[in-house]
Amino acid sequence: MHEWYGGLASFLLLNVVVGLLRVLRGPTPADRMLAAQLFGTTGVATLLLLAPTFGPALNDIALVFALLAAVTVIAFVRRSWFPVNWEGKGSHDGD
Amino acid sequence: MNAAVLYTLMGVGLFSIGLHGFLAQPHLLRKVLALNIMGSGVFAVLMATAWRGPQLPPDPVPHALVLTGIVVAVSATAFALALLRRIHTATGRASLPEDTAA
Amino acid sequence: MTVTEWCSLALTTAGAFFFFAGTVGVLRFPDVYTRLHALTKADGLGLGLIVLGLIVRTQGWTEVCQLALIWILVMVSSATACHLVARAALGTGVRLWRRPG
Amino acid sequence: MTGVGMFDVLLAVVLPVLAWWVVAGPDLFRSVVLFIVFGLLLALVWVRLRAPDVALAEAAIGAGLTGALLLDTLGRLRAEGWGTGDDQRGSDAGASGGEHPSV
Repeated sequence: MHEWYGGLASFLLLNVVVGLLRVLRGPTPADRMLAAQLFGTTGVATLLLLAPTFGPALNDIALVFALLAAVTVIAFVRRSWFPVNWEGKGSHDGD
Repeated sequence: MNAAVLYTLMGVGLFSIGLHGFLAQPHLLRKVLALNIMGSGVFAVLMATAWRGPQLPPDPVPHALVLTGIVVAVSATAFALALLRRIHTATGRASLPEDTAA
Repeated sequence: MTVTEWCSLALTTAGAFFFFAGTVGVLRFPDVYTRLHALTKADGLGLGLIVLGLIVRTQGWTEVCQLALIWILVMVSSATACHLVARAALGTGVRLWRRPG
Repeated sequence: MTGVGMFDVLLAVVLPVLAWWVVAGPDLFRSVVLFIVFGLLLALVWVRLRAPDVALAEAAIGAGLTGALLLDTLGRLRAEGWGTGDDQRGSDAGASGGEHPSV
């Protein structure tokens, strides 16, 4: 039973490793950030699946992971991404 | 090969990569990233020494050291980033004069 | 193995499958907006199924509440983050993908 | 989980590769995002070494707070200009150091 959960956790980790390709390729910063957010959620799932083996403390770490993803994405959108014209096209009226 | 050996090797690798980046990259933000990676390598080695097999609980002293180290690393990073901003507003570039002369 | 264990196995495996589908979607879809769509499926459904699969095998109510709380928090933060990213992408002029031809 | 499993090998191989991309990649924004992912996976290493307290600290401040600080600094640098104003493609072209395109 615990072995099966561990196997699923390894599978999710493999998903993260393959998903790194999207961070590497881009093309816009939003794509990279998006992939990072997916990794955050996958990390939450991995921790929850490891919790039966390593103890219930992992649930708390999963909670922190969930918060982390939100904080990072909001820091990205509010502080780090400016209205640059991507792909040379005219921008919308953005607020 | 047990987990301690594996993660010690990984920590040594991380430290080497971070050291290389710290010395070779001129951009200061990248130097900060490389410094953090060096620190992570040291933490990994420390945590691997604390590992005493799957049956025994690990040694708590290196855990306390690493916990302190993480906090110190974050503070040092914040300070370094503040200095980086100051350098950038003062000189208009984000690298040190020694590196830009080359 | 008991019935609850089989249920837990099936639900967690289905959740892992949705994470796989989300990763494939993020890798293969053509622009930011479609990738957001794939991402939210993995967030909501994949994590929901895994949480459900782990709730089935818990003993106490506190753990059930904790797991449900994690899921709700991830749902809320993922919805917020996706909305912010999509709006910022639209505002900075990332074009919508159209089927070529 | 006794001995060394696939989980360990995957982590121990991916983390140095990730570190190399952070240190030597062409795009600064990409390096920062990869660093956040690096912190995330490092927290999984601490979990696997049975140190949930350290993993908690790493996830909260090692990856989360540092990532937010780095993104903020990156945005500030870009707002002030990279030096030559060669920033038409956002982080892709101008991110490697403004006046120093050889980075």
